[in-house]
Amino acid sequence: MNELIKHAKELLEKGEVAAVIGYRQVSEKRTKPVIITEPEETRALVFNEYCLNNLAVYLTKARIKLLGRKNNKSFKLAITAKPCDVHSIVALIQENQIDRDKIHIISFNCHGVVKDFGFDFNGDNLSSKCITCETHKPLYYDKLLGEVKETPQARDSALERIKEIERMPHNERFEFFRSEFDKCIKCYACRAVCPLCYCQRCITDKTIPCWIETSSHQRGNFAWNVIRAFHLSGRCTGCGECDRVCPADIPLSLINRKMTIEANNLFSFVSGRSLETPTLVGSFNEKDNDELFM
Amino acid sequence: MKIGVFVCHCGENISSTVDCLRVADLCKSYSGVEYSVDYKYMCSDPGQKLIKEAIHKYDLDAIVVGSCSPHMHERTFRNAAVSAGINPFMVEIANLREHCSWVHDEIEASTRKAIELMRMAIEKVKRDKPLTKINVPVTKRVLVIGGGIAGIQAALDTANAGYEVVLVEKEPSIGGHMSQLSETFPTLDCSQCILTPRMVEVHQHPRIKLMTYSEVERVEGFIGNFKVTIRKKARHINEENCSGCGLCITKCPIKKKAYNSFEEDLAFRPAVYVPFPQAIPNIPVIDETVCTYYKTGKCGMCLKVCDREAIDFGQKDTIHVADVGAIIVATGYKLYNIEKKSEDSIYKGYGEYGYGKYRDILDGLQFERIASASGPTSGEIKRPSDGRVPKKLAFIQCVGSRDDSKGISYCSKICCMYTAKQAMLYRHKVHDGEAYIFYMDIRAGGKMYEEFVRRAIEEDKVKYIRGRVSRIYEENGKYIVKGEDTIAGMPVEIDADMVVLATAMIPQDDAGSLARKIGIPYDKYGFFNEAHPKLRPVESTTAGIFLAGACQSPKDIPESVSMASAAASKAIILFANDTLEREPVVAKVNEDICAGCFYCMKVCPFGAVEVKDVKDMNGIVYKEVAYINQGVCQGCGTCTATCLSKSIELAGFNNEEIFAEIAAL
Amino acid sequence: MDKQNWEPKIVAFVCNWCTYTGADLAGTSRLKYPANCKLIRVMCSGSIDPVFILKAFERGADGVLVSGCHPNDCHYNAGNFHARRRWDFFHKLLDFIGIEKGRLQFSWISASEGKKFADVITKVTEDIKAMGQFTSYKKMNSEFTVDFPADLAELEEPVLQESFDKETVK
Amino acid sequence: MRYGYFPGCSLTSSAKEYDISLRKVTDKLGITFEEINDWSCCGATSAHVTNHKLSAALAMRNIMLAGQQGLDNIIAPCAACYNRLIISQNEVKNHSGIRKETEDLLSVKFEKDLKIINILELFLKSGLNKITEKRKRELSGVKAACYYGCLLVRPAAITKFDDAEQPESMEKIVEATGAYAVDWNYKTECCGAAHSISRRDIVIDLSKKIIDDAIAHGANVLVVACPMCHTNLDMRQRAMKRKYPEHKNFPVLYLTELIGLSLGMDEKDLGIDLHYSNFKYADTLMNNSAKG
Amino acid sequence: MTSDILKDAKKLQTSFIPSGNFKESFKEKEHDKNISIQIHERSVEDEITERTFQDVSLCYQCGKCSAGCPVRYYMDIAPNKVVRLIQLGYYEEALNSDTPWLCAGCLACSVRCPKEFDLARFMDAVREIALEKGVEIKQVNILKFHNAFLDQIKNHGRSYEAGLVADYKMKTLDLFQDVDSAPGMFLKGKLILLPHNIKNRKEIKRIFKKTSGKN
Repeated sequence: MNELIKHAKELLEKGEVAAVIGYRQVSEKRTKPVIITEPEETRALVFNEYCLNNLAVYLTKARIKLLGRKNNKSFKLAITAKPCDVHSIVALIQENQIDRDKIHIISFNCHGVVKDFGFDFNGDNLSSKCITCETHKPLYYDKLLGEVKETPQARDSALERIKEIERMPHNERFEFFRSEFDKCIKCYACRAVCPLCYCQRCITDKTIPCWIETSSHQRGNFAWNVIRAFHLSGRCTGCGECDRVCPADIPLSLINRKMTIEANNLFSFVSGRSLETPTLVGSFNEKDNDELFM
Repeated sequence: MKIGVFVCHCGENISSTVDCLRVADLCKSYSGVEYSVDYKYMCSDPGQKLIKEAIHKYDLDAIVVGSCSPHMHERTFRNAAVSAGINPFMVEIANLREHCSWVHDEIEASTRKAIELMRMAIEKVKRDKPLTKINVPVTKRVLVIGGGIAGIQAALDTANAGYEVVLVEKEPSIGGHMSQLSETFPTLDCSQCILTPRMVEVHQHPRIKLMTYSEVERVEGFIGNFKVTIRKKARHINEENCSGCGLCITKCPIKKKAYNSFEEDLAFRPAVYVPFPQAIPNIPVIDETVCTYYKTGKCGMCLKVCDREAIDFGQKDTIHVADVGAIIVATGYKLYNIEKKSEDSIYKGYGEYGYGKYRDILDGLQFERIASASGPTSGEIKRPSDGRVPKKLAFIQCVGSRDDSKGISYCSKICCMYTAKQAMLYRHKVHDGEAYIFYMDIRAGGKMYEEFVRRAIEEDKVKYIRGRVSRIYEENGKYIVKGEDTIAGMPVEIDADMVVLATAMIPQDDAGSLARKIGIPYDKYGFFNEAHPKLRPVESTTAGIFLAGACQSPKDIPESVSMASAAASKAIILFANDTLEREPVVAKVNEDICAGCFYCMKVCPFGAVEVKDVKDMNGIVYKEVAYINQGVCQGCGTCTATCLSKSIELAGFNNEEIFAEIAAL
Repeated sequence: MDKQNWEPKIVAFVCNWCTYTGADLAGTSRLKYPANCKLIRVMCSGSIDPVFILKAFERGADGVLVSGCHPNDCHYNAGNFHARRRWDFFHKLLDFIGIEKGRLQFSWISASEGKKFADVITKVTEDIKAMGQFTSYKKMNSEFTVDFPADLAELEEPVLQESFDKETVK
Repeated sequence: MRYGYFPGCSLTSSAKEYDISLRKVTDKLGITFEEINDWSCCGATSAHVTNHKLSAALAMRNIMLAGQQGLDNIIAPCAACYNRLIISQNEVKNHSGIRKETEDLLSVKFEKDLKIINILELFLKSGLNKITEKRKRELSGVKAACYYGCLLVRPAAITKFDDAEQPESMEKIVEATGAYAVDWNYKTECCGAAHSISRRDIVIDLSKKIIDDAIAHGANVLVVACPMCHTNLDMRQRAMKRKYPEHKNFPVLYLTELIGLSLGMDEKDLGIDLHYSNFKYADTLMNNSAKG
Repeated sequence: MTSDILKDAKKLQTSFIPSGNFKESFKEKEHDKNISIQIHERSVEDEITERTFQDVSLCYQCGKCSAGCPVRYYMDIAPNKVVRLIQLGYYEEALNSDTPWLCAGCLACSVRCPKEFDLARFMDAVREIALEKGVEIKQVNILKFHNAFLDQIKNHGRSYEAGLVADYKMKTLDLFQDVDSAPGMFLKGKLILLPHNIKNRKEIKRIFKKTSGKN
């Protein structure tokens, strides 16, 4: 980890960046995001299997953006990002939320993280996104750290769950999701933690006209969760943060995962994998699937 | 808000299956409805008067009319509302005729549906906002793309009306396909004789800026305000110095390296050439691909002989920008090539007719050149292979046309006529020759057309055989044409000396890419789409862009000319005002909540979305938001549905109004 | 609710240039089709938001049809292409969530396809009739104090009126 | 590459020499086959003209057997067999009704399509340079009219192999042997095919036209790739002579025989002596070549 | 046959216009004449569509098929006319025609058809239907040849030419045809005298049995 600290310190000392967004250890199996502006504070920085948060979410926050602007000059921001977090950063660049030139990506050779704080790092406790992860080395970075290590093997239980749901008849499926969504308390933690939910005012906050009923009843919950999933279709990079933070344990990333699979099937597109490929939403191909239409 | 409801009987068209009285009565009970009435003919003068009086009497803010489709009378009722002092966009139409009374039999069901339709309209009108039309300035100059007969006509008409014209032609000369024709049906007058004066007129017209050997690169902007980028290809001849003496052409040592495309590859041309003697402008072009100078750096014969120093080997393409208010597209057609181009082409070619393997199998334009007095044979009908006069000629119609398997399902429309004409010309020139025409149907709709075909049969003894030809092959210098006379029910084999294929008219190769450049839709073949097949045949769906001639569908000369004049008059109508009124159905961004993802910019088909910087008190940009140019926006609303934060609303169809309609179900 | 007399409630979101005009043509050709479907006119199929569909279901619709111009025929050049991508997705999502394909149908109907319009409406209506009421969605509506009428036939019109005033449109 | 081999009935009897020469030539070129175990007749014309279900089932039985043998392609040297196999497979693939019936009939599920390869594709694929390299005999005097017949290239939408009207692949092979391929008109005209026995009159007329056109375009040998065509063009020449007395014996070779000759093989080894027209190929053709 | 249609032209007009349904009037005609062909509920046209997966109305009678047909000169009705007869409901005439039986299946028509109508496949269906309906086949030798050929496959799994020729000659009693080639065949050792039986003949028999049933 000395390398990370050294690098971050150097960046701040040379004034190349205004701040470093990173992780610090809070207990043995728990880390927290930290935003460092002073070189000496960099000693707190860590990177390990407990760095769960997708720090890309901070990049779009106004408070953080302000850090990049001092005395009417703009500075870079450095961010420590797992290879999967880099996908989110790529998506944000493509959606014009951040400038590639204005961020300094410190990334790592990653071999997976735990599914939640407090667990031991092994195959059983591997975060579900790491099971199918194909980018153990980041696709874009300015500094690459860490050594290459084997990722533990684990069963792709999420995919099995999707398959299982797909086997249910429609009414059962509906009932399943209705009861799952019914648990929603509209805390919007999923929205807060999602790096791609950067809208200043979310669709659900728009009340004239009212797009999604905000009170926490079945119908409103259903609409919210469907539209949340739809808005992320073809954009979600699969970081799985929404799932982790949901206090009601709604299987949000299951739907996201399903839509990612569909995006790949229908349009051979996975979000956040390339800066050059046009985004799925906002582009089209004359030869897109036309089967749906009579 | 006070709403007036008017239910029209449309004679009995609506009232026969919808109980109009009940509808009107019920509407009275809805909140906000101040006045509700039914009447026999709302669109009639008394009907409109009724509306106007009701607006005054009950002090109405908005009206709902239950009548025919808004595409029919929305404008009528809006005008009535305006004359009574209501904003025209406070009028909603419920389509009780086309969508209800005419399509349902049962009175109860259709009355119920009518009530619901009315309720939806009432709920919508409650949320309607007064809108004002948008005014945009108009640049009174027109761009004509294509210098064939359609383009020439359109340019002349607009210029004669007093407006400036930029005429862009990709070939070195204007004139198009018409200049290649020998004689024209049904009058048999010489094509060039009637065309050349027009070409000269274009050249000399003070208001027409002629740009030959040029292509449109880019079109930006919108109706009244297009900005066009044109690439003028290097001729390697200084146009100002050149006097058109033609000495360079005669002295050019490269005589037989390039086919003459004007002669449909039946002859050669030098490396420096004008396409044909009457070319406008009469300025040659040096073909870099064959010229020795560009290969070896030597020769320069033309340079030596030109005493006006017009030869400029170093000339480069130049880019010109023009501001125009309207565009007339007249890019014309090309002929189907029976040679197979590639596996993935939709045009499969005719292997059974010998793929251009045999030199005496010609297409329609090649025969025109052979029959033309200025053509490679000086008008004598001769076989390209050996120069013999063919004594037996077979014409085959519908080659490519009406053939799903070869890529074209449509009828090319003109082939029946020009084949009859060509057979006639042949019989006039070769008195002892026999002419056979294989056809499927004769489509001779037009003034004097049927008579013309009959003349070919009755006076010139052209033999018409109904049946498609299956194969052509060579045997002892003759071409065996295997057909079936489907009327006699007998197989037919003709040993022709020459075969002329009436190949289909297809769009130019670059029609699709041009359409994308200027932003107009085209059909699956590549013909440009008109705004309405019947009522707006010369307008494209993009405002301010008009169509003329065969780029829209196969056409003969009179049709192309009349379409060109129609397109010109559309442009002139546009220029009659200094500013342009546009429907205010445009999208608008709420800048406060726009997140600046610019998905709207990606989906906008018209490039109406711009980036706008939002600055803080210190004048520092703190966020970028989308801004929609009201002049460019066409009001499709694709951005509104794409916008994730719902920061865009489409005036006239905003989300609140649509939600109200859904809620009224 | 009387099962025997139940008639499905269907909403169609159609574009102004093709499908709406195609529907007009069906009218002028006097083609007959069931009266269950009500059209909501928008400018382009590209401007139809998925939330509209959910709203329709929330308002008791048993089925929804979305229809626009054929690919390459769009009045706005490309609106329907964007729409197609959107619906490909949304339809997959709804299917996964448990809403059958027949509940939300799609078609391309040009201005000249009056016959096709009548056929599509007939087919959609028959499909929805075969599937029956969309009870699973309507059940979610039942939490409300004002039970929004699912069936027009049940009500006298004034009641309907009343319910409208209470359930203000948001 | 592992090739499955479906000889077809003709190659075991009336077109023995085709089988013999094919095996000899491929052996020399290093192509090996695996014959489909217990193959049965493809159904030929007789099945599909009278009963389509039977036709599909008979053809698919062989494709099924090849699949069970672990093959992913089948070489069918007989043009008629090739056509039957490829059309049946296409039909079964595209029409679920027929697929279901045929699957039930053969109690099997068709999952993977096999690539059906005709004789021309085989040589084009295995590399023409191999033939050129191993050429031993001078054939420059051979002016071959390549006769495809109807079933080798049709329908092009399904065979996806050469142009249906102006095919050129056989010419390429013939030119690789050092022989000259003439351009002529009857490349894909029908010889009468299955009417060989039942309507001999038709076959004689049609075949005569084909031979005449070849002669008219300067050919001195017809090259075919179909046993049925060969039967009609070769065996029927005697009857042809009876009807058209001016007819002269004209040599008709299988493509494989021509390749065999160019590779320096003996006429007898290639089974050329089994032809009916009793033509002295080596004498006429080779001597021509020697003379230049 | 062709001239029959021309003769019937007047009848065609009168029967077509008032009833508005040509097939209906044809049914009546069939009934009156009390002929052997039964018009079932499904018309021959429907049957053909079902078997060939293509609609007969696709054909616009350009005659390109007939123009390129190698056996056109031996046919009684042009191939395109057979389609025409089916289009108009003259099923009897179509099924009785020689043309489908003379079709050599060379596919020249199918690959050249401007409407992508597979005429060869259509002819197959017409033959199948004619056989199923028990129409008397005039090109009897051709049918007998096919039957003889199929018998060989049925019994042996492969065609066996000595047996085929013998069987065919028995069936046609045309003993002297091919005298010039058969001895040659024997001499060259090409006509094998014993059938080559495949192992799984049971399966072949089963295929024949299962597919022989009427649709």
